[in-house]
Amino acid sequence: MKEKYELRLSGAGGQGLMLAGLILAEAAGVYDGKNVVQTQSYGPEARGGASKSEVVISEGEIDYPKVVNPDILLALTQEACDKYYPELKEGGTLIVDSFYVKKLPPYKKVVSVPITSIAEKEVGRKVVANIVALGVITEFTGVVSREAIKEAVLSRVPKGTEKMNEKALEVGFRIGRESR
Amino acid sequence: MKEKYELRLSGAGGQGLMLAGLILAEAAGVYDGKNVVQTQSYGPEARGGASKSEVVISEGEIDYPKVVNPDILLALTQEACDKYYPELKEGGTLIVDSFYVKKLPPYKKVVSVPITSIAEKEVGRKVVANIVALGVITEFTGVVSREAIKEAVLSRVPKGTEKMNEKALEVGFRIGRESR
Amino acid sequence: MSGEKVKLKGIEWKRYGPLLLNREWCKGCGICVAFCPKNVLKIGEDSKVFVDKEEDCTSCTLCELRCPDFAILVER
Amino acid sequence: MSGEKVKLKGIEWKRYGPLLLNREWCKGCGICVAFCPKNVLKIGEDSKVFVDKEEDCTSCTLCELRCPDFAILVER
Amino acid sequence: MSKARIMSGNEAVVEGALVAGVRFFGGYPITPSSEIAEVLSRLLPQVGGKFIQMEDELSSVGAIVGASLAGIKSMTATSGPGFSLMQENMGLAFMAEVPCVIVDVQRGGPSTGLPTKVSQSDVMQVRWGRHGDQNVIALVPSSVRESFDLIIDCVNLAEEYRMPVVLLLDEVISHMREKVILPEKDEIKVIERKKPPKGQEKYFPYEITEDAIPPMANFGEGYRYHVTGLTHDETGFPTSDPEKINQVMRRLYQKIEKHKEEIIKVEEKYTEDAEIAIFAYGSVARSAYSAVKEAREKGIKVGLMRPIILWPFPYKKVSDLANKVKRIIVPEMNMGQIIAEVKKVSFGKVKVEGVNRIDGELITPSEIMAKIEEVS
Amino acid sequence: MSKARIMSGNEAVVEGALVAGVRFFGGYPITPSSEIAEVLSRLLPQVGGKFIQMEDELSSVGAIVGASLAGIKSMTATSGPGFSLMQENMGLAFMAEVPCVIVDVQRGGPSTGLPTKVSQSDVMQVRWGRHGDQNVIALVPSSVRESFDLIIDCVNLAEEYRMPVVLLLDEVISHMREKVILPEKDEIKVIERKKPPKGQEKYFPYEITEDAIPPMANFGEGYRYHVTGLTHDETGFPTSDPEKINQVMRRLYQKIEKHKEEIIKVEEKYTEDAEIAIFAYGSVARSAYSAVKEAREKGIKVGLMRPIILWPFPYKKVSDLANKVKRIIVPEMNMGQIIAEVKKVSFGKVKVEGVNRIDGELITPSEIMAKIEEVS
Amino acid sequence: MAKSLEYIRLDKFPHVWCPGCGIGIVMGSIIRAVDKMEINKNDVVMVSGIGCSGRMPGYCDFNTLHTTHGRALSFATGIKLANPKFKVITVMGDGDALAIGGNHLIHAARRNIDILAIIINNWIYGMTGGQYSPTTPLGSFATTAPYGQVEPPFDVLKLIKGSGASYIARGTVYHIRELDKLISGGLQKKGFAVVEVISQCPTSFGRRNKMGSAVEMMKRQKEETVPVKKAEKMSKEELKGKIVRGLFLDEERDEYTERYEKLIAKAKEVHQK
Amino acid sequence: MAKSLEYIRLDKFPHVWCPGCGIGIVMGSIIRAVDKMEINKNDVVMVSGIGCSGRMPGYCDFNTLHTTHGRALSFATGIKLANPKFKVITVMGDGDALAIGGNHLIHAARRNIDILAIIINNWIYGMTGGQYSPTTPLGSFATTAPYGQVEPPFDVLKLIKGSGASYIARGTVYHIRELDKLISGGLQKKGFAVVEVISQCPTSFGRRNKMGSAVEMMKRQKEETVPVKKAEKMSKEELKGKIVRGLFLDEERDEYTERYEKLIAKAKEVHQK
Ligand SMILES: Cc1ncc(C[n+]2csc(CCOP(=O)(O)OP(=O)(O)O)c2C)c(N)n1
Ligand SMILES: Cc1ncc(C[n+]2csc(CCOP(=O)(O)OP(=O)(O)O)c2C)c(N)n1
Ligand code: SF4
Ligand code: SF4
Ligand code: SF4
Ligand code: SF4
Ligand code: SF4
Ligand code: SF4
Ligand SMILES: [Mg+2]
Ligand SMILES: [Mg+2]
Repeated sequence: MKEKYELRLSGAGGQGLMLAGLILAEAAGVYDGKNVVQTQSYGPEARGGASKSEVVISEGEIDYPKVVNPDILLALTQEACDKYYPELKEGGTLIVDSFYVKKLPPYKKVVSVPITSIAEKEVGRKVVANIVALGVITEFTGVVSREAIKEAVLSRVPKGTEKMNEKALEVGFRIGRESR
Repeated sequence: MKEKYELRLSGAGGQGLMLAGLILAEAAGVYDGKNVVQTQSYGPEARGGASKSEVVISEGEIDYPKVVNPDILLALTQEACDKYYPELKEGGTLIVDSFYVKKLPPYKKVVSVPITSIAEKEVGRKVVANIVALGVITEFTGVVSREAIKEAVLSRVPKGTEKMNEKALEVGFRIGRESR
Repeated sequence: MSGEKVKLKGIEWKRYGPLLLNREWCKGCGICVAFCPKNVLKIGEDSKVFVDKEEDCTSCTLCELRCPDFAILVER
Repeated sequence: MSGEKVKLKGIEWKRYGPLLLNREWCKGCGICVAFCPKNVLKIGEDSKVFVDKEEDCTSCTLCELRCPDFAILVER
Repeated sequence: MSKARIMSGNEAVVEGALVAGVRFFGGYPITPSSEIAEVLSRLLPQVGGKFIQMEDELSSVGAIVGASLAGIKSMTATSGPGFSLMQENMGLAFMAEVPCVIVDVQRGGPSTGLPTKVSQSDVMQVRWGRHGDQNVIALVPSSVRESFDLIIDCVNLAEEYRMPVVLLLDEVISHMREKVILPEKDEIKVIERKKPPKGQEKYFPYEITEDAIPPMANFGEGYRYHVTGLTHDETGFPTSDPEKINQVMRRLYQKIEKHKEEIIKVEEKYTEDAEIAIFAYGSVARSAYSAVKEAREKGIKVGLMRPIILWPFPYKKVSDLANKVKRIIVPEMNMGQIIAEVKKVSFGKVKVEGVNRIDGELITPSEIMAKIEEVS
Repeated sequence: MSKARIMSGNEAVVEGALVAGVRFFGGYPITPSSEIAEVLSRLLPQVGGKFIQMEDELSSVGAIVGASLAGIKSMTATSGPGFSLMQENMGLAFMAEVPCVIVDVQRGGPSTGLPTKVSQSDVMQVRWGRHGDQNVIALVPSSVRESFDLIIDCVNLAEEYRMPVVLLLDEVISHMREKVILPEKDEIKVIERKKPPKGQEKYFPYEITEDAIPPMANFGEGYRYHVTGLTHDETGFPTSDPEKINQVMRRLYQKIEKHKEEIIKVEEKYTEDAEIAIFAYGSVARSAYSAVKEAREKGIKVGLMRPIILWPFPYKKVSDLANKVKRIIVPEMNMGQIIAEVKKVSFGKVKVEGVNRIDGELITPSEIMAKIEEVS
Repeated sequence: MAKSLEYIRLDKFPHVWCPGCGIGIVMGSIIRAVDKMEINKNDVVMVSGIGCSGRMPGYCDFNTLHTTHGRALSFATGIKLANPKFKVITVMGDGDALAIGGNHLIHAARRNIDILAIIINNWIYGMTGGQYSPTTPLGSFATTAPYGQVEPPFDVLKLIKGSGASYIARGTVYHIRELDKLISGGLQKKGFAVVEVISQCPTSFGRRNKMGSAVEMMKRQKEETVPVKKAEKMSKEELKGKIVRGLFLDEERDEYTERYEKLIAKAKEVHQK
Repeated sequence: MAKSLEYIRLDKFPHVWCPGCGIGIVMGSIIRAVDKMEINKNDVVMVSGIGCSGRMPGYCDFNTLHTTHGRALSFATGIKLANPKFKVITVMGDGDALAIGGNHLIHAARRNIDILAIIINNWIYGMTGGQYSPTTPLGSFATTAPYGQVEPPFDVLKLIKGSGASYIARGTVYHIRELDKLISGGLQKKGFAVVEVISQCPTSFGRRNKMGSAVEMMKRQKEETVPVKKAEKMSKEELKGKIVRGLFLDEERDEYTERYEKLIAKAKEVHQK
């Protein structure tokens, strides 16, 4: 694994990207023992959903906390994909939810999976799309370990929803594997 | 006459010293055509009577506006006399209201006249003591002309009280002359 | 001529009987749907309003009055 | 023993029957004088309160209660 | 011909404001500024103007900004505690570029401090009292007559540069009565805000103009524009586009940077051959001038530089001065605020020393004289 | 052993405040500080502390000063607009010498500005935002962990010096989540206010002590003293005697002057042999450090000086730095505020240049790198 | 009724408010009131403070002013007094009007200055993400009331009644025709007029208090309010948990700027003498 | 009754107030109320803002705090909430409490926090020399109302009633025994208690309005007020120009710091789980 990974999770407010970013950070920082910084952007004042959450994972110190050119870009909406794709690092990985992202950029390293519809079909709830996405990222990129992401998910999701989220993660792992 | 005169009118709040200072300034500045600056001190915030009013009269420019060592000190109360007498310029003139100031400092150039009681007796109102005092100062020191002080008094006192104040001034002139 | 495009003040609307919809502005809150006395409106797959039973509309304007997004106009 | 000096809390007062005056504190507003039901008090030449008719005082304490300067105490 | 009058600094402010066209005052009383409000409450309605005593200082600035947007020249007056409360809405006036004048009559601080006594301890607050970056204009008179002149300048500058402008009085100048002869109306230049031509199709209230000062339409004149304290683009509508913000915000700053040299104003006395210079403002400049004259009589070559406009600060002029003289003395009635600005541009050139008082008393000529003798 | 946690700067402030003994929070929500209030509203009552959302920022400071006088360590948190409103009561806290902590999370200004974006444009306001002279203490963390450490320092300094102390966060640090391992409680030093011995006959709350910090009794402990924002003597009662005012006011100023060297704190990296120095604080220091490392890799001798305590300003250290290096670069997210302080003591020695952004975005390492390459 | 579009800054649409937020409904109602009175748009000034509701002026084609948090009425007072020809409307949130801005509200009411003040009461600080406001009901949850609110809320209309004002009303966005009448009445009133509008904030209040969607929240407005006429006939018991809506006060009182015009006349007279 | 002296900082006497000023009379009444309740002086905190009335704490031998103009109640709120054992009394002028400080007053009332708030209403800004205040009667003169006041005054008690509070009363310094009862009742009340005291300011108000001496002004207090009981039986006509005095409200409501203690108990419970 590289010394440093920069990830950007993007989409619309309400898709749970902030939580996903936090879980990813926790997985890398607390459970995998790496250094990690997570940032996000906000709308006017604090209200409304942020549109992106960024995570930098590194073996060494992390100074500048923001992501300029992500190694991994997750785009859950077409708008996010169009907006952020140009900033993807050369050779970086683009992961899109094909349920929302219909127009793919002309790029080789795209992982296009119908994350939201899979979440709905296989787990029964659209809202766990963010967790499915975490599974995909983990499995496909290896930025965090499977154990770490699982622990992080379980410790952050609301009590009573652990089962469902674990399932979502597993589904994500599977698709991630399949898309490799 | 000297080039520059510094006067301090002191006493208690309510004795009309602010008005007296203003009239003196107007007499010297507007009617006698000299340069003049008038300052005063206030109690806590603006309320209540100030305890001193200072006037600097000069043929030339007046820079520093305050009075450090007055040429002429008017003291209408014992407290004011005790407090300010030590600052009197050498050779300066101390004018006290003997109605209130019983303990005189050991000093030659003291003009001690019962200003307040004369005001009451001869003009019929204690409140014009300040105008009587102006008369005394004018006549005794010549810092302003008689005509100037008269015009200034008449233009500043409330309508309807001109007669009374003119009389007070005249009384002041007389005592001033007598004390010379 | 359901769904006919109409320009109003430079903005594009679609006409359904007395109703004009601006689906660009609609945020799919469902208020118009819930409080239409005649159940004329529905929320579509894309989470935006559409006119389901144009013919039932009485032009009461309640949907216009309550739409927070100015996305419905009712012609009378 | 009218006018006898009394020390209370280190402050000097003068006693007139039931009344204790602190003329240092009195500002001569005349409130006590005006509202004493028995006309016991007066304002002196020096514009401060004095006890004029000590014997008429009923110790009603109204003067103490209304003096803004805490310059009168009434002993009961 | 105008005749001589005896007038206080506060009264002179009132007279000047009226001449400059101020027709709205919203304020909250506070010593030592209250006379400004009091006299205006009497005089404004006589000329059809409006006076309102607001519920506090925050709303006072709100009211004058509102009045100004409605097209009426407006002002308020306060002292330290009130000035502290005005900072937030002053920031809005900067951001929204609304002309208005704030008079701060300085008294002893911090906090309630010394309400009836003099100080000069708000001079840095004027510059930095608000969150966010702003470039400010503040004028500081040394006499009653100058209070009259400078309030007119304040109103003019506010209108010209579309921004709040501060008149920094101190208690001595505000309460001192001096003989003055005021100029006739026709001798006085009054500036009106630059307006967009009528009937333009589009009006951009925050346009990037050559001079960095966009024309300003008044409310009700037909251009129905939007005013906000949020970062906005040239149309006035909120934006969070970094590029646009950068443009508009830098223009806001440039407004003064660009015109600095025209704005800055200092008075110099005996500086040509001076070996010691005194840098003094407000009432202290009077004591300083007195000391200078005394020193000259004693043969000591002392000069005085007196900023009439304190902000933007005359760095260039002070720097030139520092090249000429051997010492600079900065007497001020605070713990040493402006001295730091003087030092900024005289560092390494000359020694700069302060004479400071914070006890509510005006620095005397002899205190300054003592310092002169000490260093000469 | 404490374990690693992922935590935001705002959360770290909360954790640190609780460890330092803060048991009272009075505040008014404002982005980007609101999480501090939100988390404290949950955690304070769990440890018997009190949280109150006041009606505005003016009363927030009022409430925490009151609570502190009652003997409870207290704090508030806000951002620019709220901070502007806090100035007057902050002045009272200075004057009355009441310990308390104010967290200002900086966002884009002026006015409402850019509520959710970063800036560093309140750094001069902290120093000069109030009327009257005051000497201030302000701390400026660069990481989540440091936010934890410095809020504790703030509380300690407030108690030690009997004054309000400001923690200056910026939006990036406040919202950024980082991995931290917090120290154990017994590793943390917590300072309590110095109290007068019990049963003293007389207690002078504003005594002129050797260290310039008089002991402070809490209300209710038997010394029934008077607290006022008016100038007062050592007993605490108002005075307008110039001599007494002078004594007490100068002591107030000396409190920090005297202890400056103990208070000041900077971090230096690679400055020993540096030819170019970067002076940066807060989140920008992170970008700067990144640029320094990159430059070093390219063989350019660059070093970083990072003030941890911004006020009192480390003039001496900067002056020493200016003697060593050839250039100083001051990147900051404002129009150039702290650069002026750096220039004050490096004038004539080295050229000092800024890298400035005011568009709500964090300055990037490459922007700083570009400047380094430009000047090297 | 395409007429509303004439009052909207179309290029700013769609607006920033969340799906289902009631603020847009209030905006429609205000626009219809202006339209009904046939006031020239150039003579209308709309002023707001900071908050979600504070964004309304940006969308309305009047002279518009978005001020600082809580201070809308002080700017409005300056505008109205400086030029009484303006029809001035202020739009404020509950936090804006009643927390930080409470003082300006009671003073504007006291002065009885001719301003229409709309208070959009969504029981919460919407913009900043859901902290409690001075109207948040006892026991409700907010980000700063994680154990349920313990501060009693204001009864807004009582507060205003205690301060002055000529016209006081309360409506809901659900009762939209009634709201139109109340707002239009307030706009026509010469004097200080307050209309409190109960509006849903599904994002910052509804969600945390498990109130369901915007639609559910509007249904509550229907169920939990009673018209003032009906309320008069109800017992205290019956009124428990109910909010009374309708017109509470409509009085003729001297208006402030008119009084001030008289003062000017007097001053000019004195001056001429 | 030399007992009052035990509560006074004797070395600060004579005080700064003008001859005949009513503030000193109010101070006496407060002291008697404290004495009557036998509260330990160490447990009393007296807080004021800025104004003539704001000088009172300097003369009282309690824990005393002289804050900024208008903000007394916010400091008092911090003190009381931080340590509810304190008996907190705030003393404010009409400008202090109702102009600049109006917001804190209505919010303290809303919270119903256990503080006794004394508002010394002399109809004017005394300290700053006589500018009008939000209680200055219509038509009265003030330095900033040279043509007579045109802003209607607050009815202080209505305003407070509209905000909350448990105890509301109005007295005058003339009716001193009644005032003692009202203040003592307020001090005993658990909850927010307001006593408005009508007091003369001969210097800044009386003189300008040709009301004569302090004595004359106190006579007016007698003539121009009616007790609340009597007022109930009077017609509107008869009440014109009269001020009603007495006890207006005395209610049992949950007090704020007590509610907060319950919140703490709940939070601790949650925490332990
Ligand atoms: C001086 C100041 N303090 C705090 C804020 C932060 N702030 C912005 S909006 C707001 C409250 C919003 O609530 P409300 O007024 O009810 O409006 P809503 O968003 O609910 O419509 C707050 C506290 C600010 N902008 N300015
Ligand atoms: C922020 C601020 N604004 C204004 C003042 C000036 N000021 C001091 S006291 C006062 C009003 C006094 O009136 P009131 O509150 O009625 O008290 P009174 O003197 O009549 O007892 C004012 C305006 C101040 N000290 N601080
Ligand atoms: S009410 Fe408006 S925004 Fe909501 S669903 Fe209907 S049309 Fe769309
Ligand atoms: S106009 Fe009335 S009936 Fe027609 S769709 Fe709208 S609400 Fe339904
Ligand atoms: S009431 Fe008090 S101050 Fe007034 S005259 Fe009587 S004793 Fe003196
Ligand atoms: S106690 Fe009563 S009777 Fe005696 S002097 Fe006083 S007021 Fe008069
Ligand atoms: S946060 Fe609430 S009030 Fe704000 S726009 Fe969203 S729903 Fe409306
Ligand atoms: S000015 Fe008025 S309120 Fe102030 S002390 Fe004098 S009489 Fe009392
Ligand atoms: Mg709200
Ligand atoms: Mg008063």
